[in-house]
Amino acid sequence: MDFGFNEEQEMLRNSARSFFERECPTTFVRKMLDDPLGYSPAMWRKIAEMGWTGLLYPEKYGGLGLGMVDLVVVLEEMGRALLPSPFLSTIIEAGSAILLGATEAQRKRLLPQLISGEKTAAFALAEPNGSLSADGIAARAVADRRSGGFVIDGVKALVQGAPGADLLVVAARTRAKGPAEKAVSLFLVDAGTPGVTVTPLPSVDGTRRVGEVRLRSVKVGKDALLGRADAAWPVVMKVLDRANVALCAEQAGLAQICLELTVEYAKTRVQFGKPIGVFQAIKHPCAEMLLELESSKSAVYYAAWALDHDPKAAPLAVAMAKSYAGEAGYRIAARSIQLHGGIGFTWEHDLHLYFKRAKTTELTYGGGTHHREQVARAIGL
Amino acid sequence: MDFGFNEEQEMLRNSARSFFERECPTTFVRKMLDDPLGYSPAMWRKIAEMGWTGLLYPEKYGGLGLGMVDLVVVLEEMGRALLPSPFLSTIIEAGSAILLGATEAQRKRLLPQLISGEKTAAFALAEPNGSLSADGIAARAVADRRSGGFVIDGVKALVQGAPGADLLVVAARTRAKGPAEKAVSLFLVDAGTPGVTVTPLPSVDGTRRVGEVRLRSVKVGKDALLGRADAAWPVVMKVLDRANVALCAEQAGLAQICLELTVEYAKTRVQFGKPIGVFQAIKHPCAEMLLELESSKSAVYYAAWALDHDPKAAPLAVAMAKSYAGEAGYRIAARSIQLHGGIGFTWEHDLHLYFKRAKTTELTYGGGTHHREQVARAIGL
Amino acid sequence: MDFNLSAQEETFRDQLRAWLAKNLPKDARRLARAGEHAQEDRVQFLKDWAKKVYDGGWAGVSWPKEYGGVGATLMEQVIFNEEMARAGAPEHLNVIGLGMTGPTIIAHGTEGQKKRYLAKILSAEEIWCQGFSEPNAGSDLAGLQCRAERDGDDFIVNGQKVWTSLAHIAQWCILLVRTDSSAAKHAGITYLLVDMASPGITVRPLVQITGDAEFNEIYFENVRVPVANVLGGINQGWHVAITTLMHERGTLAIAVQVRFRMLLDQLLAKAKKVERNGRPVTEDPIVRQKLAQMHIEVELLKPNGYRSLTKLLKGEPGPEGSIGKLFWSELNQRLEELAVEILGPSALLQAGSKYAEDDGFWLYQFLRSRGNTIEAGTSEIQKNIISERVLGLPRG
Amino acid sequence: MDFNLSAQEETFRDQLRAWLAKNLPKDARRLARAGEHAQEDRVQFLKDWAKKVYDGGWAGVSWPKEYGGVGATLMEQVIFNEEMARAGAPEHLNVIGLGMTGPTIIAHGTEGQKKRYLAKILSAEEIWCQGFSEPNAGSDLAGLQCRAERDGDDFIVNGQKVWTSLAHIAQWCILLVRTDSSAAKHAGITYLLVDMASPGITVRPLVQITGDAEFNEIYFENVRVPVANVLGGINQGWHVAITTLMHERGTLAIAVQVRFRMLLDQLLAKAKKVERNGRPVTEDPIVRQKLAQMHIEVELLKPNGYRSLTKLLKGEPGPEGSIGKLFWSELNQRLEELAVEILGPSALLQAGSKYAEDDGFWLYQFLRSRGNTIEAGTSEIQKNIISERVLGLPRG
Repeated sequence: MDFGFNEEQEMLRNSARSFFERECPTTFVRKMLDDPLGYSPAMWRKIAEMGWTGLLYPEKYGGLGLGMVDLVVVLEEMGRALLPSPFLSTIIEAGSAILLGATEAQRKRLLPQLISGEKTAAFALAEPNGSLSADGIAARAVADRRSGGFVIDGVKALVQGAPGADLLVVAARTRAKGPAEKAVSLFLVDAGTPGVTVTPLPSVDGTRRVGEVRLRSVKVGKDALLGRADAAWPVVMKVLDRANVALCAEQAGLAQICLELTVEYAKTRVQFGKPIGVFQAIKHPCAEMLLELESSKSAVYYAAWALDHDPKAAPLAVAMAKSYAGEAGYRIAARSIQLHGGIGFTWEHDLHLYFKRAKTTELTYGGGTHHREQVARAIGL
Repeated sequence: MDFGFNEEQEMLRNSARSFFERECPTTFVRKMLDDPLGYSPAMWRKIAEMGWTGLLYPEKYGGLGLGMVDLVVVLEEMGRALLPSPFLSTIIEAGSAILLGATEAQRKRLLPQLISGEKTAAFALAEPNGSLSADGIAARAVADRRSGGFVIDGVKALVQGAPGADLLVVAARTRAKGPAEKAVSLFLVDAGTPGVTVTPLPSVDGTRRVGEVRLRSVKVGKDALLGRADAAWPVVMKVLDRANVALCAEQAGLAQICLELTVEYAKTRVQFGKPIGVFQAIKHPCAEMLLELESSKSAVYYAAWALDHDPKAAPLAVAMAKSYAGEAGYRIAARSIQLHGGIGFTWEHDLHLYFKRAKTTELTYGGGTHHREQVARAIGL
Repeated sequence: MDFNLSAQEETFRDQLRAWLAKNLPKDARRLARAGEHAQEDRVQFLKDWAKKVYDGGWAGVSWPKEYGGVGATLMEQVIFNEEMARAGAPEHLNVIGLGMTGPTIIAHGTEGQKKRYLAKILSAEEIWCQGFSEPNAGSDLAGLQCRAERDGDDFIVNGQKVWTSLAHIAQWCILLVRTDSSAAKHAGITYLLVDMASPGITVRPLVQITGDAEFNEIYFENVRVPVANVLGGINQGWHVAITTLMHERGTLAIAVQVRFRMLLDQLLAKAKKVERNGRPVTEDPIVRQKLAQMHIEVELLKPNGYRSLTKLLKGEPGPEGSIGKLFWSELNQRLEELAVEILGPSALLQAGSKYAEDDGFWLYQFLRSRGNTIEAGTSEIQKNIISERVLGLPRG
Repeated sequence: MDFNLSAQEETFRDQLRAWLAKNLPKDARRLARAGEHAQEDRVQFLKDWAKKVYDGGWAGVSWPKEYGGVGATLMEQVIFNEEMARAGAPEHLNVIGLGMTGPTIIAHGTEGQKKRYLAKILSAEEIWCQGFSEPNAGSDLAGLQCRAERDGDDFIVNGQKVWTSLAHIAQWCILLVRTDSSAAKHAGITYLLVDMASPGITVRPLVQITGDAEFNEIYFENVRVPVANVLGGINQGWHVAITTLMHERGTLAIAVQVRFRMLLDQLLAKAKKVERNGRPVTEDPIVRQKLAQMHIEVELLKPNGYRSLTKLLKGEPGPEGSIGKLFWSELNQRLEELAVEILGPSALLQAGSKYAEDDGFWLYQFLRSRGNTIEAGTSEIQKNIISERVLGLPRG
């Protein structure tokens, strides 16, 4: 047994930390808030050059062939830096869908494009009803006898990274009858295909953009079907597991910097003739925040390890991590504002950026209640 | 509008406070823990002489004709004193059942006996299934054609004040079909009737005794039927409302003394060269306890007032009070132990007595979750 | 104990309701909302409305008649606040004048000051702002450094204040300054009434987490304030300021309950329309528990407030107001968090975005509520006050 | 990062399991439970069991071989603790000797002391108790007043200690005394190894909320302790005591997770049999949420403990142990409260009462758990330690 990161992983953390400190200070993040795309394509290319986009992917697709545990290290730093980027949508979601569900030919064609930063992608799953179950997929794809391809109709809402994405991986029902879990397929749809409309949905967290994707009689070819027909739901579940672990890892990194900023402020801010850090009203919440932060990390590391090494245990581990770290990260960000007092409530101070991203992360792909119910099921209740 | 107690009520509080300080110090309460009956009949007579047993009852039955708001004042003091007595079972429960459900002849016969302290009584409602709804009543009473009376069979568990009670008010199904709410009757059963067995159930709270009541082919006369047949459930609900308000009022009094003891201890206990009350780790919980205590009182006073003056609003007000004050009182008692440190965890210190009664009160006649669901229904959810 | 209105109180309420039915503009809620339209139009609307209330004879319910008030009971003042909130009437623009300056002048002002300032507060002719907090004197308010030096019949003020709402539209400011730096911290403070048109005052808006600029920083550079504008005596300012703070936490907090009641009703109505997994979210036992708990706490604000009011009726508001402030500010955060939880991720979409819930209303409330436990004394400070001044625990 | 056992660790575990299958008495759990039968029989059983473990070569897994230990890794020590708990093996009777005295002697003892005491701790030939807390030195441990005066080659000890578990059966006591009252609070303390058979020692049991007497008070009246029994140097006791406390909060806490896992499994199994309103209570979404949350937190204890263990593997246990202590003690209170909530009022019936749940087991756990956040350093003290010694916030 070994519960620490190895030397390579520590080096990875150091290089990510210094890269983002240099390339992505909060002044840069704030600039991106007003950017129509929401991130810098130039920086995205640099990130790809660092190799992080390919960490998770086999070498034959241009990746490094490492695992989620390694990636968690980088993701924590991305959360800490509030990085605006298509990493979640392109690399974690769309990329994983392709890796886990596509044919070898599709993988060979598409993964190198995503890993190299040449193309960005989004995973168009959830719909306006907000459901995360297969029943919730109302979009449908009908086989087009003439072309041998498909015609897709539907609306996807709150799609991560949709604005500006080149490629959309779209979930749609391909069988009208039978259990929904055996009736969903994934399709590769170029964002420029006629009938596809992407509308940005401005959200409180400006560091990660979401959008609506409308598909109106969108005609795609036979090769747009990702992997086998009707068999995509298990792939979707695995993609969501990865996305949730990625979100939690970012959340842990974000929570860590919130706590660090708070401790630092408490050491220097003087009231009543003393640094406020001497007061138990400040001290004790900080101790509780550390407890929750450390527990969040434990949950995330175990979930990432399970994704790599114990697939059967993974869904439960992910549900545990998301419910715990999702909520804890939000609480830590909220308490950081409280402990900063008035200054923490200003636009000028960075805390509100962490706070807004933390709440968004908590609710993305299921909040605490949803995931605790998954835990209850998994433990046989 | 007026949100304070009037002068008479303040006098009532003062006289109750000094009576219990004199007659019921915790040394006396501890003695009663080892007493087989659990309370002192001599003191019970004194309480009756003070008039408190009759506060709630019309003068024609030997009472004072006052209301729940007046009684709350005395109940808070009883909780503060951890009074071991049959007040809840005899006066609040059985007495109210008779007042609200019996025929005038029954009232005239029985209420003076209870109010004077001559007889004690218990309200045998709940059964081993723990249900608080009419469906949960499995005990049944069958009309006995020969005698014109009834034969009762059933088991009642956790009956307040059953050990030692002279009279039992027993809820039983009198119709096999139809909605349970229209099939329950109450019966007046002498505890000495053949077939009745009362077994004490020693509980963590030794200051209020509960017992099991078994009825095996218990034959009672026609006049044992309390009021009208099949019509008792609405009476039961009202009795429970009164019982819950009484429990909450006691809980508020109990919580108040816990907070007072804690504040007093914090002023005198010295650690690190200072009274521990200077530390925010002590101060801030005390402030939160006060907030919860004051809110508990608000909830209890309003519920008591509603029982007296606004019967339609009463069930919601009672559910609010029980869920809030029940839980808050327990939390306050638990935090008092924590803030006392080691000494608060000893048998020698009185805090554990409050703690045990507070938890018992919280769970008696429905805990917080049960009553919040009643609130949800009452507000149209 | 009587939770019903007395006959006199009922008459008062009915007359007010009748007046409101006739005089409250139909689109008041929209016109009063921040961000909806030009700031100046909104301010003008609120000024006009305040004037209308004054002319109608409803301003300053519990203030003495001789200074323009109604001269009614404090209980009627509370009924007034409740009814105004319930009717959806806009908050009085002069919230600081009404809730803080006025009561403090009534308690500590000279006859001349009462005559000069009180009526114009009620008519909203003169809007007030509050210059108490400083960048380095937040929770430690008495540590303030903004200083005033005597120069003949004037004080000359230099320094900075922060978190002053309404400063950009106010004519007057209640200002705490240090007039004796050699004295103990609490002993060298003076309470000034400052004309915001005085040369040397600069107001800079302060944008907060919501993106709005509700608050301001004020800079004072050699600002002359006549000694006659001292309220309650030179170097007596701390004692006077306590009156202001108690009123802020006590009287003002009472109207708050109605607003939360209305907000919760809005959430309950909204929740009934939300579906999750094809069923109304209000059928979910977990959501039911949480909404029921909210209902309980929102309802308890009322008897809680009333019960401390009973003490208020006997004189000055005391430190008990801190209990109410602590309760409602923490409660509002939980309420807004629950709204976001029930509505789901779409509650995080901004006003103007497709799928945004009630056009970002809940998002705004959620963000704004984070300030509640900081402004007007943080929760930590309230707990200090409650434990020291109500419970009598020793100071650190 | 690898949450699986290595090959060596697996071998160690399998060998231990095989040994336990052969050697653990079938009725160990019953025999070890307090209150079930005569105190002496229980102690004898636990002594015999400890001796059996020692003779089997399993005692002191991570202790050096030359002092009677196994000389294995700390990780194997953890596996040992886990497996013993999982098998339902009784806790080692010499819990203080093993968890506190031993590691402290290994860190600070002379060679002679190591040879004299360590093996007999492992074999449970000599049981230890801990004399740290005093009536007026609880959270403020360094404020202790029990004093020792030098008299030739002895110290003469006078004073009182409290909360000493096992004092009534212990042969030895680790005792903190004040040897220099003129020195600063932390500087005048000495750490003594005291023979409990010394004349002048009186032990008085201390009954707690559960009705059991787990703890004792000890009175010292002119008790002679040889200077040779000083551990770590005269007036160096505070530094030595820190080692003991860190071990108490660090190493000991790791075994705790398995016990909570087993307790939660017991609750889950029990809950499945409970009906409310005619339906299994585990179908209630509210109960499901709460049980799931418990599962999560109990599971997190493990990687949390392991991750601080990673630091432990690199040397002495640090203040991080306070995080684990804070977590499990608060968690256990919530767990027991949940058990009582799920089981309902019958959970409050005493052992022996009809309808009592599992014969009062949950009631006992519920009451006992209140002590968890007080003993071995209150939660408040743990938060001080975490904020000051882990996060580096300034002392008050």
